[in-house]
Amino acid sequence: MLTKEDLIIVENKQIAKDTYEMKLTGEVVQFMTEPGQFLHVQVGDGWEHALRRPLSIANVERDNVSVVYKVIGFGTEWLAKQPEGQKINVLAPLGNGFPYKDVKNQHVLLIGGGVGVPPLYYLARKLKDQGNTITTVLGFQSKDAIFYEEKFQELGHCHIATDDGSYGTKGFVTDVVKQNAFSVEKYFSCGPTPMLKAVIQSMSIPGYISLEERMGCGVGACFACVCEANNDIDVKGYRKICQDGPVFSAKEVVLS
Amino acid sequence: MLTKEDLIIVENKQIAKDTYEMKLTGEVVQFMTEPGQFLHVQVGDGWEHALRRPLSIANVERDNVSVVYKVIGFGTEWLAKQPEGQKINVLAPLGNGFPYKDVKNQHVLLIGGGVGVPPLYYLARKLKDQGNTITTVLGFQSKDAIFYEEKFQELGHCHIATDDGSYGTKGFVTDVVKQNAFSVEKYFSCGPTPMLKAVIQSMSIPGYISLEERMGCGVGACFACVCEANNDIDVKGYRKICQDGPVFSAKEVVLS
Amino acid sequence: MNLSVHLPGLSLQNPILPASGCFGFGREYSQFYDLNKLGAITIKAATGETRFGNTTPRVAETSSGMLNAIGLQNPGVEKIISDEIPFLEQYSTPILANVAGSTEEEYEYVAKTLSDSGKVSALELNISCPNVKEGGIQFGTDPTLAASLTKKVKDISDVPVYVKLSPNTSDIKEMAIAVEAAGADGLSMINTLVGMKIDIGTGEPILSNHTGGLSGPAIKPIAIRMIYEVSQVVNIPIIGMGGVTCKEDVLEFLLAGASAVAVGTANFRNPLICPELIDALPELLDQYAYSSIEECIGRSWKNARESAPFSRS
Amino acid sequence: MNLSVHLPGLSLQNPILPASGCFGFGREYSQFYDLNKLGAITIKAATGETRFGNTTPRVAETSSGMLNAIGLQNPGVEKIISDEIPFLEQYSTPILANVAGSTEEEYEYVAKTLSDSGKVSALELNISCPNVKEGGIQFGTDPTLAASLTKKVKDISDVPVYVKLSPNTSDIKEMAIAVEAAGADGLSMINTLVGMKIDIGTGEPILSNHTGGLSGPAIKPIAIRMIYEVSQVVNIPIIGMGGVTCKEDVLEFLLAGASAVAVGTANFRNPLICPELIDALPELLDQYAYSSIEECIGRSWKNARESAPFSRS
Ligand SMILES: Cc1cc2nc3c(=O)[nH]c(=O)nc-3n(C[C@H](O)[C@H](O)[C@H](O)COP(=O)(O)OP(=O)(O)OC[C@H]3O[C@@H](n4cnc5c(N)ncnc54)[C@H](O)[C@@H]3O)c2cc1C
Ligand SMILES: Cc1cc2nc3c(=O)[nH]c(=O)nc-3n(C[C@H](O)[C@H](O)[C@H](O)COP(=O)(O)OP(=O)(O)OC[C@H]3O[C@@H](n4cnc5c(N)ncnc54)[C@H](O)[C@@H]3O)c2cc1C
Ligand SMILES: Cc1cc2nc3c(=O)[nH]c(=O)nc-3n(C[C@H](O)[C@H](O)[C@H](O)COP(=O)(O)O)c2cc1C
Ligand SMILES: Cc1cc2nc3c(=O)[nH]c(=O)nc-3n(C[C@H](O)[C@H](O)[C@H](O)COP(=O)(O)O)c2cc1C
Ligand code: FES
Ligand code: FES
Repeated sequence: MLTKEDLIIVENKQIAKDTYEMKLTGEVVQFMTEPGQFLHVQVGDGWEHALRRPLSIANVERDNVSVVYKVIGFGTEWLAKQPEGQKINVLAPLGNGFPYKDVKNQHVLLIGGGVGVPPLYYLARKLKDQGNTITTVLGFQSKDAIFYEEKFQELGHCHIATDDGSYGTKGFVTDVVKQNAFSVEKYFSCGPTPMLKAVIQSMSIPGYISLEERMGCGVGACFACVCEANNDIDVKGYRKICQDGPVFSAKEVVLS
Repeated sequence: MLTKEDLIIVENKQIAKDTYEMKLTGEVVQFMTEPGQFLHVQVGDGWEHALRRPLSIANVERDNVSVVYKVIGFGTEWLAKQPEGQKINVLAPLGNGFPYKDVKNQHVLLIGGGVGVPPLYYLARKLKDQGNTITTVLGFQSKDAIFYEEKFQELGHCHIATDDGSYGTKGFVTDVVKQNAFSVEKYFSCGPTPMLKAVIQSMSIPGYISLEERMGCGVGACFACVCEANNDIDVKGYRKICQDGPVFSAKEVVLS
Repeated sequence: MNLSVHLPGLSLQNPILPASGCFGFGREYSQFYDLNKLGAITIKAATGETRFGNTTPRVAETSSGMLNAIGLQNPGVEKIISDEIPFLEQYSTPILANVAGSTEEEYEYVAKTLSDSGKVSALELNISCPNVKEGGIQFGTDPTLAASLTKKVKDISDVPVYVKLSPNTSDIKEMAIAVEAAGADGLSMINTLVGMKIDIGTGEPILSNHTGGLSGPAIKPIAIRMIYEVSQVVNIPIIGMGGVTCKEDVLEFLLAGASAVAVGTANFRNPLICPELIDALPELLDQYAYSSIEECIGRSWKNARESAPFSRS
Repeated sequence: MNLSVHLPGLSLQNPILPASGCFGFGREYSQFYDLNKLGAITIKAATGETRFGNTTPRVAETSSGMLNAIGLQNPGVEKIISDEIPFLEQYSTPILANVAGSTEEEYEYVAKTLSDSGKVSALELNISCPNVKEGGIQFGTDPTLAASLTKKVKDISDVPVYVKLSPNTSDIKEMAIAVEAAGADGLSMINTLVGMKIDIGTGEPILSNHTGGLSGPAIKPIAIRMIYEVSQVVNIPIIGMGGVTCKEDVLEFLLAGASAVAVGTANFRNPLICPELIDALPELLDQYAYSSIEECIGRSWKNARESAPFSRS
């Protein structure tokens, strides 16, 4: 089902500071059933920008897939400028998503930071459909960077932390987690590596994390995007984030 | 008056096989008074295509400059795709044009081949304004490549030659010139180098030719676009086509 | 149109193959198309033992190119033979196995193990990897070392040996002549040029290895020049690579003097690039009035031999 | 923000200068802006006698770059001093004069004539031109020849001498160390990489010289890597160049280890690039919390000296 396809932009709008939501439509969208999977997006014309950009699936509704991206450099700037109707070439769906299928009627915690938030939304919807109770903790730099708060509210409790205290709890997502002592059975997390490290340390229940790394191929062929595997459970020594991940059990990998 | 400016596309349409006419408007157009001068046109986004493309001024009417270009490679293909309203960055006006100012009330011959035809049109208009009688001989590969015939007809006699005989005289512009023994006092020519060579050989009256060469800077700084000077008249040894030309007296340069 | 090319050990139905390190061991891209389409498959470098490679980040983007510092991560030659190559045996496509090492002994061991396995059609001696501290590039910039290594590997290998040359040298002709004299059956060129990108935010190199190998269209003019020079001074065939992204590039490499053309970085952007190039070649050759691949090879200098600035003598 | 940089013979009000061969002798670009804006001006290579250079075509476009094979066309050192430099004397901008030749004697003659003229602030010894049959690149790939030439030119020159290094070498550190030991006051790097482009229509190289020098953004990663390596093993300043097109590039070159930054190819696309970069620098430095040019120089390795893979010892 790995496909290379020109998707068509249905909507592309700013939803927070430097942050855009793009809705795309095309044949391959029907196969985007796994939250945590990603699209590998071609940016620019010609070959000046040779590498694709990985972006997580934030939601799927009917024939539309949403991605939420923060403008960082050339590729995301270029994306932000593309008009409705424009074609965007993607490889999709890539990687292995969050293992949500067996999670039913539980209380789960979703912990997201910045542009790690998007994949958790699609996950939250899937988990909700399976009768789970959902609590979400989202961290942003400041109030103007916040997005998707209401969307998460609709699915359960949503706590917000901001680095500067301009909204919600001042501090990190882990501060919120500590203060609230949620009685949850499982957690799912996505965000910057320092956040993931702190999350893993602070949690004693089973959890799944989604990792980021600079990528070449996005499909497992180039060995660009590896991370260290936990040697206690596996001697293979590494995982490819694009192919074996981006989602891993918190115990499976060692963050550096 | 050398300017770098974003001109705006007013019109961009196909006028013959692989051949387009683009009208552009902007401040610098008012300084484009010399037929034979050219624009150095930036193509593509980003830096994948680092060099500008030289295109001759084909006409100036009010605030609009026209260029006529044949689709050859990336740059001209890109130009052909640009929509009305799009900005095109140019350096202009570059080079020295045809010395027409002192040509008054004479009978002059214009000889053009392929995309060497465009600059002759603006020249023809200027010469006509000064009371000259104009005869034009234009060479094209075949009937479907012909453009601007009526426009030249409006200014005087216009003879057409096609390589394959699909229109007008079968053969080269020099064949037309030989067959007609025009009684002219001066000639102006632009076209592929082999044509220019044949033209120079067949003419005994004073003439001016416009040359082409691959360019870097377009302004005389890089020495990319030189041609050999006729050593009988100058020991400097070379001319820069972008800066000293592209128009030269037929006696001034040696074509290779 | 007959696209076949016959090289030592490699009977190619067409001149297109993926370049080493850009195609894993074939599994991933087999999800996109039938690998039987390819002229051959070059697999990721094998070393004697498992290697974990460099720490990440391992790639960075540059203008019309990319840097990589994978550092020869691979499961080791034995696991490659037991776990990876069997997957490729379902295809009839010849396998070109990339051989790396830190010492002559390691190269010899890897080469012998691969050759003895009977599962690969030819070896590609990687003496040009810029991303490892030992081996790799030293062998690739010293003609004497390169020749000695080539000879040793030839001695223990039953399959033909292609030597993959480094462009990070002032005279690649000298290297080519040295390894030809030492018995190389063919050449692969070019590997990546050593480059760096600095993150102006952190002030430090993006790659954790600091430097990495530059590949992609940016290096194509260098590859074409080197193949043009080398093909005129050796009598062994060249597998050309470096920045191929379109059918015109393939023809340019053939005209320069390559007998087959490998595609690296472009796979990442377009996983279907190899079959697309193969499908496009017949019409392209036709358009330029070539009736076989053979006819194109080295045409740029065969036409104008007298004026060629390089010659063996 | 103080943008000034003080290098041997060159007191620069800002670190931006055009690169040799891409700015003629200044006249053309003076039509676009006041040359007093520039940190310095590097003029086109001078040789002993008038040179006509190579036949055309002399340039070709490549991905994110271009090839040139001008072949050192210039009116000769005497005419340059009598006809070209006087134009530049109306500006207070220091002149860096690029010196070329086929023989040691020619280099010495040109250097002495320029130095004696009293009209140039420093010399840039071009031992790296890939586009001429004699001189140029041989001196640039052999450390012994390069050192000997540097010494001779130093002996007869009253102004500081910068040596312009070629990237077409396997170990540019060795070259840099050799010319430093021979007395060079500074380095310029990098010159162009040798490349080629073939016209698939005619089947022949586009440049009439066949090969040409590759410049532009394509080569930037190589330039950055070489400056990063060399700046750690020499104690003389580096004028960095190779593919600069934007203010971020300027900062990247400084961080890599350059003390000033020259702009070549980008002038052709944007004649106003130099003043635009100069105007943009203060805000950029501010944004990244640098308070002077000095602070940026070599920051990429000064931060992390211990882990730097290259060091003199
Ligand atoms: C599996 C995965 C999912 C992601 N999902 C999202 C998402 O949903 N929303 C979002 O905003 N961002 C996401 N990212 C990060 C996103 O890929 C980068 O922000 C983006 O590639 C930056 O591209 P650029 O051209 O704007 O920046 P540039 O800095 O110009 O990019 C240059 C190169 O570096 C790479 N790069 C730069 N930053 C990163 C990064 N943080 N991670 C990986 N590669 C990087 C680019 O892909 C490109 O190859 C994800 C990353 C991964 C690995
Ligand atoms: C002074 C002058 C005036 C010109 N006027 C016209 C005109 O009015 N109409 C028109 O159709 N063409 C004109 N040309 C030719 C035109 O510049 C080329 O056809 C055009 O540059 C091709 O660009 P491309 O990107 O489509 O082709 P590509 O082959 O992709 O171009 C690659 C590089 O080669 C250069 N190049 C390729 N062919 C030529 C050529 N014949 N002359 C110069 N450079 C070339 C390009 O500028 C570019 O740098 C003129 C050339 C010159 C020198
Ligand atoms: C991510 C990556 C990994 C590579 N690994 C290897 C390798 O293991 N062995 C090898 O000989 N070359 C390796 N190469 C070099 C390529 O095989 C090829 O020579 C080079 O990339 C130039 O071709 P390209 O521009 O088409 O990518 C690698 C290149 C890349 C980009
Ligand atoms: C057209 C052209 C002519 C050049 N002429 C010279 C020269 O005469 N002397 C010299 O030392 N370098 C010369 N160079 C090299 C440049 O000075 C510079 O080192 C190189 O182009 C890399 O910088 P860039 O990528 O910014 O162009 C020339 C480069 C170009 C493109
Ligand atoms: S990006 Fe190539 S293996 Fe993950
Ligand atoms: S194009 Fe640079 S001198 Fe003419």
